[in-house]
Amino acid sequence: MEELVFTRPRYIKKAPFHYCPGCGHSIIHRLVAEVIEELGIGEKTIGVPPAGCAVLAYDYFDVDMGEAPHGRGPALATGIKRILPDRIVFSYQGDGDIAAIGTSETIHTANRGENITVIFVNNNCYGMTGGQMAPTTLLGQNSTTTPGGRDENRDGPPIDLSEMLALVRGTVYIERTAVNSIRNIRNTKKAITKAFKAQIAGLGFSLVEILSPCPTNWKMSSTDSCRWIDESVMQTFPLKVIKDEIG
Amino acid sequence: MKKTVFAGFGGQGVLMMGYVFAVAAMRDGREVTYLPAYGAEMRGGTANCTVVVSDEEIFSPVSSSPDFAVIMNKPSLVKYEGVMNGGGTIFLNSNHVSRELTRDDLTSIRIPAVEIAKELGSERVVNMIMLGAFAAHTRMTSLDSIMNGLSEIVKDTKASIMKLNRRGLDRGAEYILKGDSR
Amino acid sequence: MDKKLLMRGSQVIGEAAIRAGCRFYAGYPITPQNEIPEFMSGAMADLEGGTFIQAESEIAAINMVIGASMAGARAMTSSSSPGISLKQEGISFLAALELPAVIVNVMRGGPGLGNIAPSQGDYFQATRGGGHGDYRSIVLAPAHGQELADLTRKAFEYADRYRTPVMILADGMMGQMMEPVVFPDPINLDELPPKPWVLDGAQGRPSRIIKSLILDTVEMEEHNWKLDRKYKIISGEIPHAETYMTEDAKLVVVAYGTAARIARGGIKRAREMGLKVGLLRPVTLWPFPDRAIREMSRLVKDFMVFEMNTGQMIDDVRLSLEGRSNVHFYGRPGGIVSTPDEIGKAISSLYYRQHLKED
Amino acid sequence: MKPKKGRIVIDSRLCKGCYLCVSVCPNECIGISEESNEKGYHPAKVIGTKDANDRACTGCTLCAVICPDIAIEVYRG
Repeated sequence: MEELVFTRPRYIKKAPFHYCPGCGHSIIHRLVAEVIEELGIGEKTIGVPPAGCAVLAYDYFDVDMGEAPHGRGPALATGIKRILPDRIVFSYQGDGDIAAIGTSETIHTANRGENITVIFVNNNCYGMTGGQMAPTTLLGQNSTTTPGGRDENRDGPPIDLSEMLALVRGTVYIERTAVNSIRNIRNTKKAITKAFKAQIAGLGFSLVEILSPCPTNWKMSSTDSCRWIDESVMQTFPLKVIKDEIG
Repeated sequence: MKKTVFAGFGGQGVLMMGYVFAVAAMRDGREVTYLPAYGAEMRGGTANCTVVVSDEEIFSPVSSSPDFAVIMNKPSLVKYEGVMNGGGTIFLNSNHVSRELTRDDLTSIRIPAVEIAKELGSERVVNMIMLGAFAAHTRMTSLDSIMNGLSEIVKDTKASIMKLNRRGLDRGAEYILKGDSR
Repeated sequence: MDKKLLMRGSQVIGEAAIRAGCRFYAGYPITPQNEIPEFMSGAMADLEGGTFIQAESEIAAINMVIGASMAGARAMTSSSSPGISLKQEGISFLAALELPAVIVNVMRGGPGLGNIAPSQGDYFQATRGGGHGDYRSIVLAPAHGQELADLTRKAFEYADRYRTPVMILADGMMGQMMEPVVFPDPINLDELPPKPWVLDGAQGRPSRIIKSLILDTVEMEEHNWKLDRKYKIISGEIPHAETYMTEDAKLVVVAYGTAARIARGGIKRAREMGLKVGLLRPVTLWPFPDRAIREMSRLVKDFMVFEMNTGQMIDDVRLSLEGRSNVHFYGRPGGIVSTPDEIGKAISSLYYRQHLKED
Repeated sequence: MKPKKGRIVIDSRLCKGCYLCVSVCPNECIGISEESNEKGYHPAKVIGTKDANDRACTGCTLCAVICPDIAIEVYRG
């Protein structure tokens, strides 16, 4: 008997993704949806999408979704979670959302130890607005606002937000992963599972930073983008468990 | 309608005096407003509040030209003497304010409240002594009403402290009624 | 009904909110409204299912309120002028997302950091939406302690009924002053109508989305028209103004909030001088009680707008009157609270200047 | 041990032609279609068959795991 071993997860709607070819967002969407399905929390999960390319995440996730203004996802998620503490609440945020405009909300939500999970998608650029510099753009990396490459003196260095958050007492689990290879995708799913489990157990703030390709704004092919994450992005943002107090 | 300013430095129980008086007057069935100084006005250790008591609707709770002032220290006298309503009365804590008024259209009533408080064994009742004198002179409310107001505000206070407050009020009132203050 | 209490305005708002079923408060300290978060921190701690958060910013606070509202709670935040400017993005989102919430603005002097004295400089910001986009907020303007309690109750009712943000516009004096107040009985949260739109997990129902991004121009237009239809309904149902001695008035003062209570004093003095003067006090600033003013213009040819600013509500008075009557202005914009005498003088001076005594 | 037998179905309407699947298939079973789909991409297509041993799909799911568009379903057995 032939068996269906891979198909669209239950909590991703049938709609085709609007993302560019080779974009990591939809891989990450799928992984989050798979974890929600496997943990059996689809009927009590509320997601908070960001501004940016993933603003339309509510068109794909088949769970309750509530839009947040740019950068305010953690604050909004705090409001939801405090009213409904037995539900599972995650915010989905890009690098600009979490590490530039929403830095304050992120740090303070983490510091309060809000029992939510943050999916932090780091693609080293502002995707939706057309490839401007992000707080995580690499030194020397071209963007539409760093002609000639990001310059440390002019633009500052890329910010290690996840490492910063690890210093905050309210965080229990922070890991940086990537979706540029089969192995990294599998590890990312494990990390997301761990982060949601931490929330289910009521332990506190969990976050998975995911290095994700943006072939369009990087002006590379999909396969080159995946390679570039290995060769360049990981030099600045190494994959690792940054904090694990789950035990 | 009568406006009263209570003024002094922080810790003298100035705001409490006004608050207790306002609650007492409200329970007497009068219209009242109580407006404390707030924010930057409260920096530098000064404290003041304005209580308006009336039989009619009160339009403004602000202390423009008060009829009465209960003054606990010298800077407060400087601040309020000039703005008093003509014919107004200033109650002075004479242990802290020694100088005479500069306006001759105002009446001053001097109460050695710190001295009296020491006789009672606690300087904490200085404000109650002043309030007792104020109430006895103005007759805007009774000492009983003030005690009721006080017990409404400070709910969990020990009976001994309430007794001390009552003695403070009584001594302040006595001081006025015996006519020692002129 | 409870007995009469002497209570600070800020705390009156807090207590009234709790009694109106508010179970979520987030805010950031700013004078002159710090007593609201202080009060709410204690009150929520005493309540089962009550949440208080001292947010890291005004921006975070309003977004926490958005989240709590999405999750179905009666939610409130409060601030003062500069902080309200920071909340405007969130208020625009509340309007667009059609979420109920109550926002308290205890106004202070401005622009910029300004001062903390009573002022009415945020009238435009409040009644014109204040944030980006084509929306309105309901704006209620209490003028005394009892009304702080009553209008706070109303604010939560309107917010739920119309699924829209409601602002309570008070000022430093309203916030700090103590006045007698009798609170209405607490509502029973279980008796509120269900909210069939909340995000509480898609159990046994299709998943829901609450969003304001509408890229399709036709849909965006329809959404804006839909909001507009709602605003028209609100404009028909809730405008409210109070009048005082207007029956035979030749001059009517238009003032709201603290300015209105002072104006009453001025009018009383003018009446004692034999001048036929009355007051029209808008209680809802948006929707503006334009009909009440327009109807008055049949008998009254002179209106004097008194505001604690350089002239903002006067625009709405003029729009309401559509040129039918003369509109005059008296204002104090720096936090100086006029005395009733001062207003009485301004009234009588205008009265004689317009030759109203001679008729 | 008998090699596993698998089969994939690529939904050419969903495919945007990033070809990550092509890059990860261990048995070179996936190629690029000559025809373009309605979006204008040349979708990935299955070029291996069960019969051709050198290009046998084992149902390993690697292509599906990396596909950003969930355009691939995998059957095994």
